[in-house]
Amino acid sequence: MVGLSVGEQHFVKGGIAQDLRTDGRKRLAYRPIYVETGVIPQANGSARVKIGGTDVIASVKAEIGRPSSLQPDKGKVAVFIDCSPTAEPTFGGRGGEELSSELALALQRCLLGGKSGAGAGINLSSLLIKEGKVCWDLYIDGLVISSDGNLLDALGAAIKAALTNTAIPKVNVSAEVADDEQPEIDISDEEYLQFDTSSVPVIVTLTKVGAHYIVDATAEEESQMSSAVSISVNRVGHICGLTKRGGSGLDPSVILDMISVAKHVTEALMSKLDSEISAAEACEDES
Amino acid sequence: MEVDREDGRTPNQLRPLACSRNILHRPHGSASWSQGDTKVLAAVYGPKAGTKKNENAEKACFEVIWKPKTGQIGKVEKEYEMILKRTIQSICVLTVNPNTTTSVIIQVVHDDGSLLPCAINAACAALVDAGIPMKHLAVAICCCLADNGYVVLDPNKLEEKKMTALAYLVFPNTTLSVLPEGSSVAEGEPVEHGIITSVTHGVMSVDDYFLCVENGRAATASLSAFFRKNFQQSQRDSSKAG
Amino acid sequence: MSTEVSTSPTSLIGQTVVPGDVVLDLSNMTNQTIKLGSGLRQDNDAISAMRAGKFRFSKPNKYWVESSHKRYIPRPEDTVLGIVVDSKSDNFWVDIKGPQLALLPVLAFEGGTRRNIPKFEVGTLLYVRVVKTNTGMNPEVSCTDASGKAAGFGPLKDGFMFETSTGLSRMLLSSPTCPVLEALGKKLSFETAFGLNGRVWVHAASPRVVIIVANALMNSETLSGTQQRIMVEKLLEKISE
Amino acid sequence: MAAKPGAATPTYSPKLVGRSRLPVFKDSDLDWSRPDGRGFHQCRPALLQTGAVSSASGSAYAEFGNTKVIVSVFGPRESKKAMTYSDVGRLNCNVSYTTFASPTLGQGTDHKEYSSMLHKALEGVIMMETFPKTTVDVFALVLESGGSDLSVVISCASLALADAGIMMYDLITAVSVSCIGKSLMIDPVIEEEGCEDGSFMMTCMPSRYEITQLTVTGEWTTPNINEAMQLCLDACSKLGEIMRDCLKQAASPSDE
Amino acid sequence: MGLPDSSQVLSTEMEVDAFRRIFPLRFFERHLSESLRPDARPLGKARDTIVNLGLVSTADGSALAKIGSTTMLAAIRMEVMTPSADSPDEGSIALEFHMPPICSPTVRPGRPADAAPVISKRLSDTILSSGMIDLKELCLVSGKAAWMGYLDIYCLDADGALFDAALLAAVAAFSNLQIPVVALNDNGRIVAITGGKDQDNASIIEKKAVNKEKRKLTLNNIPFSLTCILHKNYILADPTTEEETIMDTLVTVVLDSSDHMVSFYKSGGTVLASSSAIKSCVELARTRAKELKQILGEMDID
Repeated sequence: MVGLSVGEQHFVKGGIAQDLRTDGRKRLAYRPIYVETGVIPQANGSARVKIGGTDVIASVKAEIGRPSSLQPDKGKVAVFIDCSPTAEPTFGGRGGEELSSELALALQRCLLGGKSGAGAGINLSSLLIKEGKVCWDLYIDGLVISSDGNLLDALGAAIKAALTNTAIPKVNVSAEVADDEQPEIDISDEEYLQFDTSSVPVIVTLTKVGAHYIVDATAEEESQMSSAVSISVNRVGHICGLTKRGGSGLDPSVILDMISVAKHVTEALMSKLDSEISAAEACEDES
Repeated sequence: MEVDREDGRTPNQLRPLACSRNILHRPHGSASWSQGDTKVLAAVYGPKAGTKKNENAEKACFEVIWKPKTGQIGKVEKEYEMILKRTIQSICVLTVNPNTTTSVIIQVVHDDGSLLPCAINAACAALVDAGIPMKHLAVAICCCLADNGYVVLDPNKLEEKKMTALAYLVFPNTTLSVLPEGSSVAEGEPVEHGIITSVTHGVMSVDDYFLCVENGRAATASLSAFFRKNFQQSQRDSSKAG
Repeated sequence: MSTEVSTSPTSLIGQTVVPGDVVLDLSNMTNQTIKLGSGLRQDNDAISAMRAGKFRFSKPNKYWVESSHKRYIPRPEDTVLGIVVDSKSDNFWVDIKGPQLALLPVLAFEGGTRRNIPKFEVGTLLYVRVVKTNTGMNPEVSCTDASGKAAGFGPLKDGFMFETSTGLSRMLLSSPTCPVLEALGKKLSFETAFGLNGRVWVHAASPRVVIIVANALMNSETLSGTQQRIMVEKLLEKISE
Repeated sequence: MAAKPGAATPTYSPKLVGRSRLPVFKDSDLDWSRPDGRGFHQCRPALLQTGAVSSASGSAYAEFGNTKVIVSVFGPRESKKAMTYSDVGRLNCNVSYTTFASPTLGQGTDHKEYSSMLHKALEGVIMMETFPKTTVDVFALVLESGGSDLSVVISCASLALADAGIMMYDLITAVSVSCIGKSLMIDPVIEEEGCEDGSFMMTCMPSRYEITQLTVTGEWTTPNINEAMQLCLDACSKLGEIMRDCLKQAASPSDE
Repeated sequence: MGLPDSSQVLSTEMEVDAFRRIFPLRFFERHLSESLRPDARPLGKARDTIVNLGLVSTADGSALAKIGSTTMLAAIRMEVMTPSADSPDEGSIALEFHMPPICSPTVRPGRPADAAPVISKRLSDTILSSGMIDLKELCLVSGKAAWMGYLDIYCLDADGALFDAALLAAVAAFSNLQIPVVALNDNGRIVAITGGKDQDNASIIEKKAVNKEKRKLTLNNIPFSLTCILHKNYILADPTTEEETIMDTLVTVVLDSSDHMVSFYKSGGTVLASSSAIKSCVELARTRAKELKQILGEMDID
């Protein structure tokens, strides 16, 4: 992590208290966001998101699979995150594993919704090809290339962009077969289906430093945090997921306050992301 | 004889024994031991410095690794490892080399019944070969109880399957002693008649168990003599020159 | 030699014993002081063997079990060949084939002071004397004799080292000179060092001689005196052809 | 000997697992009741007991309806050799399930996700600086899973820590709420969890009135969140009282 | 061991707890010479034993056995399998003994205890060879379907005599076992008949129920076990963990209800078992078996 001297620590904290952070931002201002889609041609969809010094790539790969016996009417989605040693030398070997699984878990919570499927960013039923027999398995891989704080928000945005970029081939299933046989499938290489990503939520992390909280914290600022709350909000303003990090406790009213601030921030962030993504998509189409 | 054995042995007759020591170059001690077609190789490394966690560092520790003829090790092998380890620990002098670990590796070459006793005998020979300080030797024998109540020693695999019950018994070897006869007696019987290890399979009456113990004990004399002869031979080989 | 197992022999001296055999009964020898060597342990009045080997007695009062092993258990005053495996500010760590590494204090050299600490690379072969073997501690070795003189101890340069059993090295060190050495010594000129831990070092002007000597020594373990002489003669004949 | 075919033979349970789900609750029928007959805002009766495992430094057993959990605390004891020096203590958590914990789950396994969540819930409340260089191990075994497993494990763990005499700022209590349709139900059972639209789990320090952990999944409106939080806070403080009583009871016989 | 004299001198002025830690063996031998153990038991007496049945609602049969502090939870789940060709009308039992990290300070997560697979093997050997269960009773449709009983035993608290407690829990779990009523459906699979709730199903299946009478297993020759410690000439029944670590010679005798020997297990240990010691152990086990039989009998009232 970032090693700061006592003087620097005071400077960071003091700046936040006065609503002027070290890089000149206000407490609730984001760093510039840069989105690029289609960065990995082999994947069904991919995107790269840079927020300041944080740089992540997300890719979506779709494979034909079998629905689980517990949920025969749904496809499956798995999220994996890899923290590359290029971001932080300590991520080498097994060092990044803990952070990776923590991020993957938080993203899974935000994207997949409740057990019944309510609030899911990805409609699992739309991944079904034939009940109990064939479905799409979606593998979402996130890669952290460079880390300067706020990884969860960046990954969330990258996955949203990658899903928008995703095209899944159309599949035709042969007619009825016996109960215990696998039907034949025919994957079309011309027709593609696009995902409806309007319901994919965006994630906002509010980091508490001193008595105030900030969005889009840099690594320096994160090192001074007492706790952080990540909230994912969808287009209609419903909360789809929430996780808290950091050991210290928070007063219930503070959390409620954070939630309402987060909702406010996401509105701006959502439209910003939307325009960035469509610009990136357009850019890719041209090239 | 009342019991007919497939290979024409009498009930108390063991299969031919064979043992050769110092057969492997790398280990500090090694031996191969066979009883009929059952054959086991044992290798000893150590003592090496240090003990594992959870082990008593004030004593010498042993670890046993069982390599089956084929396949992976399962629960049976784990149980054998534990029995061998505890048996070895009870016959070795643990206070001479404190805070050391000695590894015993058992490789099954062929299993035709009485595998565990065979492995214990092989391990014992290998430990002697490595010069590990021991209180005494251990001789192991398998006793089988046939349907008609007779006890059969050192069964092969076929006999093991047919038996109602069997007992693997380990005794101390018959030793030479300059002490006057009868001086090492505890509660009316010589100390060396005590059982080091006993593992049984199948249901039998308590009296039948004692019958097994008695028959098994009788066989230890010939096994002990075989051990002694084997050591004398190799001793002759190596120390003639001196 | 191949005495039948009888339950109560009168004396086992010179015989092969196996672990557990009771070799001495102290209750019969109350007014004697005896010294017990390796392979024996005391259990009240009974002295029993804990290794297999030949039970030996040497006048006036030493008893031990003679056996040959690949592993060495250090005993004070043994001379052994060690290999340096690490060097620290106060000690060298030396492998002497025992359960633990041995410590060689950097001052344990003739006239050793803080100013003239020798430098040994890892892998250096040393001829050393075992000083202390306390249980629970690493054994300590020294490059001086009891009076503090070098007396031939120290690093062995050049030459060839090979590992044998403790029995063979004891045989080679025995007096009168072992027949195989005698026979070789008549025809060839070479230098040797035997460690009781089963390591043997041979040095000669030409590698040829080193190889001949090393082979002859390794072959001699299981041979009688006469056999050894014949073996050496045959070997030398073959080489000179 | 009677050699068994072993576990290699494939087997199946005659009980139909997949289809025995609860009928989905409609918003319209308001008169349906919860599987165990509780009110929506009523917790299951909690049975708590300390000192369940004699060989541990501290332990506790918790039974909330069908959810049965044992937590053992070992230490503070020597850290693993590979660990470097640290002037604060370490906390090591592990949650595992028995093979028969739930009717659906095949085999008992370590639950990595719960292990790390238990760790996060506890680390803020333990005074780590009181046991430098050493580790406190908190191991939980879910004997039977009957819903709200993680919150029961967390509450039980804090009780076990108190039983072990590990210094803490406060007890930790954890409560979950499920959202099905428009209704919120506290302390859900496993059937309710299976068809919930959203889940909400909160751990808090009842005396300090602070939230240490909060996880929300599914879709929630702000008023729902407010309500759930209030429900949890109330339940937490009640649970805190029960835990306090349990500890007092355990301590009182020794005073006499 | 090596310092009997110093311990003697020190013991007069040392606190009992300190003496117990520093000279554990002396501490115990002092007790043994008075024929008493530190927990106030006579040498041959086992600790208080409690058995509770049917605690796990997700299992078909379960039991909790407690011997002193040693606690075992056993649960059986019944599943259906196709029997092997050489025994078409026999079911099967798969037994697993677990030592989760909660039970003892020596077990760490990720590294299973060495003792667990060994006890597991001994338990399944004992139960299968004792003939307590007739595997033929587990048959449903000859050659087609039979029960596979998954018996899992969890050690919740390890304080010595693990095998005894585990065996007791296993036996009690079998006595608690309620085999579900099942029927053969059209696809050749066995399905459970779930009470009266599913009305539409029940009427069809009523006539086809395969195992109406076979809801419980008949248990003959129930095995009971007692572990003893041999130390010098003393025999201590039902040892605690502390006693097991200080004195290392353990003997486990398993007798069945008709007084036959199912197992005599001793692996190593410094003390050799003489014939008289074996006889005493068997005698102690006999008394213990009667005690346990009574405890189990009280349970079986339902």
